[in-house]
Amino acid sequence: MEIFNNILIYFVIVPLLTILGLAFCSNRGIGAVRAVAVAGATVLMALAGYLVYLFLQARGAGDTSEMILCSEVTWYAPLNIKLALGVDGVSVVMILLSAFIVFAGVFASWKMDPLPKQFFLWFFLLSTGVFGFFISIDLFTMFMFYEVALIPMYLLIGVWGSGNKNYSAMKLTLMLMGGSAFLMLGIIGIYFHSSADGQWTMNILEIAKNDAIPHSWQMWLFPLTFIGFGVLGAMFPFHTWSPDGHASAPTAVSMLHAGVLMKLGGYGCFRIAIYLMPFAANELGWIFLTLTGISIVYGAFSACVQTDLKYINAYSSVSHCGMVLFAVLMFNTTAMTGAVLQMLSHGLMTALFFALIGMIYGRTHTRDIRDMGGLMHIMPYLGVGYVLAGLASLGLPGLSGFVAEMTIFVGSYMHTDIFHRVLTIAATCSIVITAVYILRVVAKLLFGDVQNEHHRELTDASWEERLSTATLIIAVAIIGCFPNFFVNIISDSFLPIVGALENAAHAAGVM
Amino acid sequence: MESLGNIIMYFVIALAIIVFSVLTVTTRKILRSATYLLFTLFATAALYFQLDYAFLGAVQIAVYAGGIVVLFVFSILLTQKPGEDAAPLSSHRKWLGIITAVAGVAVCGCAVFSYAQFCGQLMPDMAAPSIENIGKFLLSTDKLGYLLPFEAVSVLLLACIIGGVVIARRR
Amino acid sequence: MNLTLLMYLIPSLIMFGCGVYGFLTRKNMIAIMISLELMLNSIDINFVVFNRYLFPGQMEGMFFTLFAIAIAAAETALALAIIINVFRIAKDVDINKINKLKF
Amino acid sequence: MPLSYTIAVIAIPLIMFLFLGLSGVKMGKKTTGIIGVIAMLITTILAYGVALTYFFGSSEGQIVDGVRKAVTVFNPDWLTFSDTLVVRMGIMLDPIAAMMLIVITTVSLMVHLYSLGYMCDHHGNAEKGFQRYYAFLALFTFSMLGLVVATNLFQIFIFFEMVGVSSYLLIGFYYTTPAANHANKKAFIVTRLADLFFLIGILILSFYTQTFDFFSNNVNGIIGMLDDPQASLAQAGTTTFMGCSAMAWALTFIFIGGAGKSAMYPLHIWLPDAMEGPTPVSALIHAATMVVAGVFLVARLFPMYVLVQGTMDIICVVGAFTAFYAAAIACVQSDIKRALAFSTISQIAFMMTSLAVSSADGQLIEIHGGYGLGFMASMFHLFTHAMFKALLFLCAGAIIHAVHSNENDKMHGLHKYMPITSIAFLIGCLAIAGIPPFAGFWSKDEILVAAYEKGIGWGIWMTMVAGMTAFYMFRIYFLIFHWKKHEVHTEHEPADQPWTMTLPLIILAAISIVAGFVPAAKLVTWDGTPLHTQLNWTIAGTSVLIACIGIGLAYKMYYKENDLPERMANSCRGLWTAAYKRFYMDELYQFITHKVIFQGICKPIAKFDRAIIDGFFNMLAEVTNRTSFGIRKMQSGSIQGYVYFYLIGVLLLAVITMACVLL
Repeated sequence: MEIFNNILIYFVIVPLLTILGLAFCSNRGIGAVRAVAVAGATVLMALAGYLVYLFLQARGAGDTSEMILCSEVTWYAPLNIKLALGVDGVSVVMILLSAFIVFAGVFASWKMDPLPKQFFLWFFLLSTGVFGFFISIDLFTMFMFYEVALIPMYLLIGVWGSGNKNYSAMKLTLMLMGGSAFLMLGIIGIYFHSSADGQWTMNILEIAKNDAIPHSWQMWLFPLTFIGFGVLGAMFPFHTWSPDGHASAPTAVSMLHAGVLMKLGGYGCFRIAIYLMPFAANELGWIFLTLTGISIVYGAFSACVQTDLKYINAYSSVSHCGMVLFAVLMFNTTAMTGAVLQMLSHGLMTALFFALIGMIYGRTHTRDIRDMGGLMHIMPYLGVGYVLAGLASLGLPGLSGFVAEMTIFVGSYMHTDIFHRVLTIAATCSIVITAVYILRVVAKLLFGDVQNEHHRELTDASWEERLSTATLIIAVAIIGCFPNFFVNIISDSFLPIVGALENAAHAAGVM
Repeated sequence: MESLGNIIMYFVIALAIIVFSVLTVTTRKILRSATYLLFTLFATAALYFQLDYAFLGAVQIAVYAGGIVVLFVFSILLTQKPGEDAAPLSSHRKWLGIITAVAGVAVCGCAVFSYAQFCGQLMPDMAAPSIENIGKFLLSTDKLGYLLPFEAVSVLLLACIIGGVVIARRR
Repeated sequence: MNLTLLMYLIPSLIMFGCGVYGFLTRKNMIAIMISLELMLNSIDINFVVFNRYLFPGQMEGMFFTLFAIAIAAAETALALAIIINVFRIAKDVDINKINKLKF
Repeated sequence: MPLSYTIAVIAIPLIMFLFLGLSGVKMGKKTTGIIGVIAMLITTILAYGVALTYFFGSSEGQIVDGVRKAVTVFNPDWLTFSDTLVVRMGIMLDPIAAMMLIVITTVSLMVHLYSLGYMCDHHGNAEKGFQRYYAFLALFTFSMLGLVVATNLFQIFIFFEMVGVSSYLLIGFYYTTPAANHANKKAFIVTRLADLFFLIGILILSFYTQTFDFFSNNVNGIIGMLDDPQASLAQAGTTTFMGCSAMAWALTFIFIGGAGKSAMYPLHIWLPDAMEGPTPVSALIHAATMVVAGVFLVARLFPMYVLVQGTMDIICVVGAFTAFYAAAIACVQSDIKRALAFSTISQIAFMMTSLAVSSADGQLIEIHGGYGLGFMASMFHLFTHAMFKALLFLCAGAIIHAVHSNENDKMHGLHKYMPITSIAFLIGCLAIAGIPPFAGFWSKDEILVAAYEKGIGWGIWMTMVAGMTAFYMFRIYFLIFHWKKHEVHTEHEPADQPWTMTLPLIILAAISIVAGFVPAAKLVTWDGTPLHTQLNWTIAGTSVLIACIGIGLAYKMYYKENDLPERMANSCRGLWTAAYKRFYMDELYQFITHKVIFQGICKPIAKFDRAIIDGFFNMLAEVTNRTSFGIRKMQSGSIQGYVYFYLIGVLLLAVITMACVLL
């Protein structure tokens, strides 16, 4: 088949093959399971790297088409559903991010117990969904992969989680499913207005080109899709699954979920909600902008008083992911580029955070910062990693957080409307609050005296933990030090979207 | 103007239907209930005869009175210890039943009486359908032929036989 | 005095009401089946009566009743088989006590 | 030496940071220290070479029409925001950058060397974390150098953050002690708050200018734009928001950013606490270099500030007040490092004020036939102050290392035991007090001249603060080295420290003596035009006189043990306590952060989140659950129950139908 000549399809095939391989592993020994999982993750990483190379080559060769590596296979002809693949710069970096996190996640769950084989099986199914989502440009396929990514979550948290895991798993799944219910309505609505001549299509590019969704319908479909993805992007007030879900999830799942799955929300928001319904986006953007503005400050304030490490991080994610959606709603290339950078940055550093928290928790068996202290003494490697993650989170130049936040702030402030600019200034306040809660944790957890004498005997990170965290730290530093490499990949991808928005605004102005 | 015999006959049948129906559902002995049902069915058969549907009346007696009631009696004897009465009904259950039934009857009666004009029409004359005709219709495939339902019922009965055997079989 | 359509409908109506009452109030499953038979029977009467009064030359109502009787017989036989089977397992035919599969 | 060597000046510390940070643990402690010192020495030599080349060389178009121009050595793009807004990471040399190169590398080298001795115990064993210490020192040096050579506002912001983090890491070097733990947090958060304003200022400014660069090759930079009336900056001057022009807002915000780093009132509270770090760090970061970043920032944007007189007035008032306020507190502190910290605040405020008094009515004031004397004086003071304040701190470090305490009452009478330190400290005190011919005299005199030109009130005020400076410095000096006979508290007698620590003292003392003769007026001016200064003996004489009065008073009160200080303190106990408690600013902040923000905002928000938002979703689930359980009863499995529902439904339908048909 022709589609197998497209490298993109292998992002779905490789995880599936890994699952197949895992299925043949023996239930007893963990060695084979690890080998297969590492092999799968490494191949994905290599593929992602190759994809970046291909992308740069295509762009370098003057290929300015919106999506590259496009190919499609008809899946269900009566409804014109296709397995349509294609990537632009944003998808490429998101795939790269996912590959990194899957790689780090495999090592972070090296000693997974019980049922390691089943764990990795679901884990790779989750990654299948994530990769599938980023490579598709067909609404139906996207939605399908989105669901594929959601469902394993329930089992991963429910079986391998900790604490109040049944409640959390249920809550997370139900709220995200609620979001996808909105989303499905939105997608169906879009489908039935996808073309003026009745040749309905699910292909995003075609829908955008047709630009046939009536304005009155856009006003309904835009909120539906935006909220649908916004739930996953932890937009206030739909964020409450995030603290509980992350707190209960096992390490690698937290990593993948906060690192990648939440990014599906932001990605979907601009790729579907804004791109396809620019008119409504212009009209209704301010409502969601206010909500996301609240998310940013609200999440940061909430994080200040939490005592559970994972809760702190989850609320911090609310704040940071709020920033993603906030920037996306600013409708200019700079801010949107910032949003993608923030996705990358937040994905990596939250994954790093969760990995470290998992490793600390695995040693101390508590996540309450009041019961810990002076860990820097005992486990210097993890301590330094945590400080680095913290500094990345509060925006130290040279690490990824700074680049992303600054691009967002500068981009947002470039908006000509005074309301947007005032909101931007309000959002910038979060950088101080972020500093407060990050430093509070670092001071309490790592510095100071050892609170619990038993902790003195704990060991520092093992080699696979070092590998897992080092991968992420290096990635964070690379983005922080050489941002222009990523900016160049990303920013052109927003030209069609911003163009659509401007056309819509222009048309509305004319009418 | 009907013949007086017919009218008397009607009243006897109607009275029997009403009385035995009521008794069927009110008696506390289940076997008596079955017996009253049998009388009700006989009265119904009589009604069919009076309406000139002799064949139907015969089927009613044969199948219903002869078959079904016997089945009932058998199963009652199988499941019931002799001399055991049903417990008296709790009053709210009874009244609820009565109210619902009466309400149903009242609504239907209301409907019937509101079309009193229509319902007041007399019985037209009719030649009693001959057995030959019935047989022809039942086995014909023409317009108004009933072969297909007939065969469907045959299959149903077969299924019923098999089902009955399977269900009732002692495992 | 004439035998009008109405006069045939009234006994059938009352019979149906009795069936409803019985169906709703009895606890014995066989008694419930008996009530069911009453209701079926009253419907049969209606078919026949309407056929006789409105379409005297045709036989649809009669045939319908004929089939109804056949189906009723089949249904009763099957139901009774089930009841007996249930009785064998649960040692009871009280409909309120056969609730092992509830929830 | 080619100016492009500046790259090496910046790169070497960065490489040292990475090298020492990553592989330092594998090496011996002393080895890392020595490597660090050698690398810093090379950096210093290169920096001197570059700076001297810049100041005295004439190649590469440095001097145009007798004006020394800024030279952009290299300027690659680092982060592209949009077509016009690009953050570049470059190196630009102009007089103040070149001067800062010298200051930073000199002090840093001294501190590197000094730390070899200071970070060891009395047996010469290096402390735990020695490698980390040197790595952080290198990181800080890199960040600070990057800051001063920045080609654009955003680069300054980036390195502002970097120096903030280095400072955080170094203050918290003794991370197990709670005080250090609190102090670094506080320092970071307060400066971060200020940086927030800085960022907002940048956003506002760049919105109008569409560039971050100061001077740019193709388009006009922020500063280069000033000459061009058509430039969009002019729009920023006319666009008003709440009665002030956008440019005024932006510049005020940027000043607040600088004020946070430079510890201007009311954002000064972090600096005294920052003294919890190792003393050499205080000398490097919290006395000589990082804290003047704010002054540097204002100086960098000086041509813009001149245009906005309102902002200049704010800076002037804040600076003058802070100078006095910090001096007043410094007079009563008992902790030697805290006293020096307040002294630092006061001196930096001097620099700020000096910058701000350069202009009136949106025009630079003409003095001695030149413009911008205040600017020059400020930078000159920055230079001299860095030298003698580093000296003072390093002396304090030597003393602390000898007696193991920061408190005055553990010291007293050390002159006999530590003569070299004593003399070095005395030189530092004379320099800061402004006694000729020590360094402080020359720079402070220029500041006072500028202040008097702005207005007689400013001049008198600043002269008074200068007098206080002399008083509190000599108070410290006398209390430490004289007052009464030293009581030995530790197992050793205090003595002068090893050569690694003494040598920097001697070098810095020498610099403090001669630094005043550096021809700053010729070299460090706001537009590169040399200034012609002459000593105004009226003002200089007055200030020396006042300083001498201050010294005399201190001598009277603190040279020999007596009860005069006690009596004076008792006579105005309330004021004394208030000053000792730093006028309760810390308590105020404590109240605002803990009671208002933590208890008043964060806790309620967290509760709101759990109770209302999460509660709402849980309520949805709960209602669904309960409803399901409720209607489960209807699905009873009882046929008769179903029939009831069915019948009721049928009857209702029938009744409705009949009602419709019949009525």
